Amino acid sequence: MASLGTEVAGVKLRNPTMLASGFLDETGGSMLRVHRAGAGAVVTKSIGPEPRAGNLNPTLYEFDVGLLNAVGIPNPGIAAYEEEVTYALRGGAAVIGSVYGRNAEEYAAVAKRMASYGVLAVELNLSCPHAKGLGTEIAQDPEAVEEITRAVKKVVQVPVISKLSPNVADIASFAEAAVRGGADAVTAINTVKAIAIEPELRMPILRNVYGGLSGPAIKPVGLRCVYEIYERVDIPIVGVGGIVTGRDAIEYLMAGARAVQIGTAILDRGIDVFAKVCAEMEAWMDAHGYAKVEDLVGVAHGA
Amino acid sequence: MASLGTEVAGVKLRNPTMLASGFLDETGGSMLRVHRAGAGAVVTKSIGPEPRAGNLNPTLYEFDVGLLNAVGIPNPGIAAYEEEVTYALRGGAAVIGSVYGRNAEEYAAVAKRMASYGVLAVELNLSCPHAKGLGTEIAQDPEAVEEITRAVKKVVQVPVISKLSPNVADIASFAEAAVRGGADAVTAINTVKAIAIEPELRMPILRNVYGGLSGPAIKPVGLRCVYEIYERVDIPIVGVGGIVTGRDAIEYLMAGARAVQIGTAILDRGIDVFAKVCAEMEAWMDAHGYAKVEDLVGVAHGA
Amino acid sequence: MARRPMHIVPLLGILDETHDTRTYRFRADFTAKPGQFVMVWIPKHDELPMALSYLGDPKGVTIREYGDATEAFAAESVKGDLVGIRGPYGNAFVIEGSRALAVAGGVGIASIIAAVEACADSGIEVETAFGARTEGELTFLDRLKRCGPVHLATDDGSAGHHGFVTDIAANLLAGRHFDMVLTCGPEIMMKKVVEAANARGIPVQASLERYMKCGIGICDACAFDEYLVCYDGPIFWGDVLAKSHDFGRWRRDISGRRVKV
Amino acid sequence: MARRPMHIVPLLGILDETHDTRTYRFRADFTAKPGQFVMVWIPKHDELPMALSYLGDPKGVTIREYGDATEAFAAESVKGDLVGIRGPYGNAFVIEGSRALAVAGGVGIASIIAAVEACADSGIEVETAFGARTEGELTFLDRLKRCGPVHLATDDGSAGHHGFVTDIAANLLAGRHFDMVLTCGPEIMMKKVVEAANARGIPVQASLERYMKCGIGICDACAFDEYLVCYDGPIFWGDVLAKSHDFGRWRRDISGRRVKV
Ligand SMILES: Cc1cc2nc3c(=O)[nH]c(=O)nc-3n(C[C@H](O)[C@H](O)[C@H](O)COP(=O)(O)OP(=O)(O)OC[C@H]3O[C@@H](n4cnc5c(N)ncnc54)[C@H](O)[C@@H]3O)c2cc1C
Ligand SMILES: Cc1cc2nc3c(=O)[nH]c(=O)nc-3n(C[C@H](O)[C@H](O)[C@H](O)COP(=O)(O)OP(=O)(O)OC[C@H]3O[C@@H](n4cnc5c(N)ncnc54)[C@H](O)[C@@H]3O)c2cc1C
Ligand SMILES: Cc1cc2nc3c(=O)[nH]c(=O)nc-3n(C[C@H](O)[C@H](O)[C@H](O)COP(=O)(O)O)c2cc1C
Ligand SMILES: Cc1cc2nc3c(=O)[nH]c(=O)nc-3n(C[C@H](O)[C@H](O)[C@H](O)COP(=O)(O)O)c2cc1C
Ligand code: FES
Ligand code: FES
Repeated sequence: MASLGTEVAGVKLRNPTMLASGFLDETGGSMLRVHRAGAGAVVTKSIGPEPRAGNLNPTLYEFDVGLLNAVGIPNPGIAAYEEEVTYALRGGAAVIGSVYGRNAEEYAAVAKRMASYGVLAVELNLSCPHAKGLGTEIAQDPEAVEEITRAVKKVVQVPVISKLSPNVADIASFAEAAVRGGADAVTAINTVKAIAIEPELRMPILRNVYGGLSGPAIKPVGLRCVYEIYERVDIPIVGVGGIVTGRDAIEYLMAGARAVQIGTAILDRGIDVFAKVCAEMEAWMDAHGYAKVEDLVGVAHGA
Repeated sequence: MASLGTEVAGVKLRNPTMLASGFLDETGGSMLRVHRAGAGAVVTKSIGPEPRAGNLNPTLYEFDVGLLNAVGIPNPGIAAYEEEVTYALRGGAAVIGSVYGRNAEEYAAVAKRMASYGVLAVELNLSCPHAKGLGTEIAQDPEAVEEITRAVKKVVQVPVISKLSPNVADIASFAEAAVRGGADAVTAINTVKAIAIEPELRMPILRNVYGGLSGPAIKPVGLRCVYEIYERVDIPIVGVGGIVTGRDAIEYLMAGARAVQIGTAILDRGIDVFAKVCAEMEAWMDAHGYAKVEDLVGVAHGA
Repeated sequence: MARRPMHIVPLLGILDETHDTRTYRFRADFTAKPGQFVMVWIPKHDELPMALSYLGDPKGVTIREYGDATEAFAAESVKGDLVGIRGPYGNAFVIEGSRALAVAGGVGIASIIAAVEACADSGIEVETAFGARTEGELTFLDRLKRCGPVHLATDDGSAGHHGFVTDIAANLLAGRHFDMVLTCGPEIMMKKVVEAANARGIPVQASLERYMKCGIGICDACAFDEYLVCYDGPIFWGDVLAKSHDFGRWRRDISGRRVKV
Repeated sequence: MARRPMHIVPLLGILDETHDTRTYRFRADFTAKPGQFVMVWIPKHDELPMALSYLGDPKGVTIREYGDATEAFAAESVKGDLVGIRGPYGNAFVIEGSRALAVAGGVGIASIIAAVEACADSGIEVETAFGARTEGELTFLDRLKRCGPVHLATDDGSAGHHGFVTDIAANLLAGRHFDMVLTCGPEIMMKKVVEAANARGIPVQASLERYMKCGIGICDACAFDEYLVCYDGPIFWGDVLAKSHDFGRWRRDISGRRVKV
């Protein structure tokens, strides 16, 4: 039987599937539920210094090929969020805390507080394409990525994972910036900037006009980003974008990821998508003679 | 009955659907066939100064959500291509000549010769993400876009359309660069950089590893690019990316395009996708009280 | 992906139910069960979860002017206007037993009316206890009366019992044997109804309301204990609610903060 | 999108047919008709169009060492190796009439063998004229003979008629009445066969080869007149070929330039 255990920057995971930030992770109860459904770790909703309402509805639209969203990072703020993290941790969940801010100081302050709640690692959401005045600029400036990562590294002991945007010309150069800033790992990718238009109503569907595309449509893009980053940096990569099946997860590992995150697939496969993906990975690894996750990481680069 | 006639930078089109560059346009015979199948115009394969073999197979992979390709711009070179253009023009096709080069001089030389064959306009492929040493760098440098557009404008009389890549942080700034260079219109988008991995074989499927994603997966991205560009420049926009139905085309028009291009949808709907899309547009416009294409252009920006 | 399409539909008719509540009818090609809801996109304003008050053809939602979006909708919308409808989402009232009591408060009637009709259609004897602030807010009375006895309560005594609908419900439960209770209305009201039914060992189903963004179980906006109201609910059974930490006590505001119900 | 999946399959067996031609068997879950082709991905080398020489289970392709990819494949591949197969693509030989003549040259037999068997299976009397450079290159003789008379030709006279298969074909067509001709082989050969059949007014189908990239009718690599060999072909009727500008004259090289066949 293949073993699914993996490790990302020193964080040991029972399996390589994590809940992606922004899905069922605004509350401790839901995070615990996802943990029980089999996720190797749960990444929290991205939390900022203050409570944030996010955008007005419509904030979501389902395409055949994926999901468009512009929820706008609603979150209760880092202070109120303590009880959610604590609830999930007490229940036994492996929690990674996702944070954002307007600048390096805010990132550092929120990350520090998040770390103090006992999370295993912090993930820096450097990449939200739809929250005005937040991620967009940061995601598109390698120096900001470096500076923020460095500022956070200074104030937390747990590993720091920089999450990158695909809405740039060369994502690997952002991974390099994260490495310079001291990141212990990178996560790729966040959503791809997109819109939907309703012809009958002659208007964009999202209240925010612009949103981020996730789900199957972006899998080939996410895979490409992980593959590119793996060629350029040596720190571990967490792959995310359109993973629905165990086979998708294995493709990400072969492209260079040591763990994966799953979000949109919850829609199609339910909350136990984590257990399902793990079972599929295990079966595939057994059938193809892979004993452990590490044996898959980056092997597509061999050819 | 709604009228489908439209005009892009002075080029009159019987309908707003064009064949996208790279599909059934390496030979005059095929271009004529697409013309007969109803396309308002056919854009040629991107033609360079010399013959080019392109990449070795596999150069194509079909996903559920779209098509991945890295054909690598095979083309017979501008000299040999004369007979193809001539054949299509003699048959009555409205031909737009797509060209590429290694630098501004090459673009200008090829475009000049292409124009001399009698094409209605030239489209500059500034954006191929998979041909090594070609589009990638050009597509990601606004100054190169400006310079190339300017160099071509100097030597041709027909309208010049700059085709842009979505693999950048801010596509509208590239449209602005094209405007500075004197472009008469812009086309958006080319394919989105992506890969596919075959787990059984532990390797990327494309021989070139990296390819470009087209088809339904990229429609929300292409729509977004057209919408963004429309907010920032005043020249006409040709929309392309994942258009399969008349409704898709109408969404692009509402986002700001004056015409659209169709490529990958040929796979699902056959070569007469052009006539089908036109019929669907007409029916929709009739049902919703739009008399002409112009009445749709950009209306999603009203809200 | 399993796509649940957005239906863009014209409003076929708008009916004033009370001074601040209207029913909007539309046609959309899906079938829904009593208690299920849809997300209603009011273009330029908001997208809100609404119970289906009419399940047949045409379908309908009954909306109370409550805040910015619903007020604007009431003020601006006319017959023929387009709205976006996606759904149906969530679970449904389980229609079973032989004698059911429906307890509704205010616009909660919109969620429960289809269930009352479904009871009557399945041969279940059904009585309704319905409370509102004042007589003018009691709506759907014809539809209710066609299904079985209706007991009214108003805060101001302008119709029926002068007082809370929970008083009537308690009396009815004490007076005769019901084997199913359905309820929808203000959460405090539902809490009392659930406690009363639980105390007598009668199965009870309550339809909850929470702020929603996605409606499809991914965004966590509607979290309730370890449940999601949009996905596991909106209807929860009495035994679950009895053990609930949040029911009648806590909801989440738009930023996800825990606040008093 | 209508997805035609890529099948990754192990080679079940590799059989030497001649000194430079091998048959590779594999299982893949699709059904194909005589004359259809698949795109065979030879990992690390190339992806090439190949006729299905076995349509049943297991399927098979018969590949001649021709250039870099096919030579490397022959040299390196062993039983159990994985290849990628997508298809089947293109049209098929129309199996009809009562007396058919199949004319094959070299590895063209790989495309026609299944058609000959299909004729025999449908009760059509079928004869085959088959030519190659030398005796050792004549393959599938058992399968052919099981279907009907087989007439051989070799360039060096090592077996059958010493000379071209087109000579035999001409004789056969002159000697008795056929109502269908099928052909696959070098284009110059096919041109003669098509002309001979056209001259006698016998319907004739020829399977063409062109350089292919996509195999699915979008890239224009396989353009032929205003047709696409991968999409409209690979099999074309004699009347189309008679009017063709390209047949027997022009093909496209890998960059799309028109070059002599
Ligand atoms: C499953 C379900 C069914 C519902 N059915 C009906 C119905 O049939 N008829 C009816 O009138 N109302 C119904 N509601 C309530 C309705 O969705 C809105 O909450 C209410 O109409 C708010 O209107 P507003 O946006 O104008 O108010 P706002 O100005 O936005 O806010 C007023 C208050 O309403 C609440 N609210 C706002 N938006 C939402 C939201 N998306 N979800 C939940 N609460 C929100 C907030 O707590 C806010 O404080 C239902 C809610 C749910 C969850
Ligand atoms: C519909 C169809 C069915 C075919 N069936 C068979 C078959 O059953 N058995 C068989 O041995 N061969 C078949 N071929 C030919 C085969 O696809 C290759 O052309 C040939 O094997 C080239 O091998 P190579 O890559 O080793 O040669 P290369 O070194 O690549 O080139 C040698 C020559 O082969 C031609 N060629 C190369 N690649 C292709 C390609 N993708 N498509 C067409 N021509 C190409 C070129 O003209 C080139 O000059 C078929 C071709 C087609 C179009
Ligand atoms: C509704 C929604 C909310 C999201 N919120 C966040 C967030 O707060 N922080 C973040 O880093 N990513 C967020 N994301 C991006 C996801 O974490 C993930 O990168 C993306 O959805 C791609 O993965 P998927 O295809 O598996 O969904 C969100 C995505 C969606 C669809
Ligand atoms: C096989 C293939 C070849 C292409 N070749 C070119 C090309 O030569 N020049 C170019 O500008 N775009 C090329 N493109 C991009 C298309 O013109 C178009 O921008 C893209 O496919 C998106 O449109 P679609 O989704 O309708 O296919 C190619 C695309 C494909 C799939
Ligand atoms: S509204 Fe998003 S999870 Fe319920
Ligand atoms: S091989 Fe691409 S069109 Fe035929």
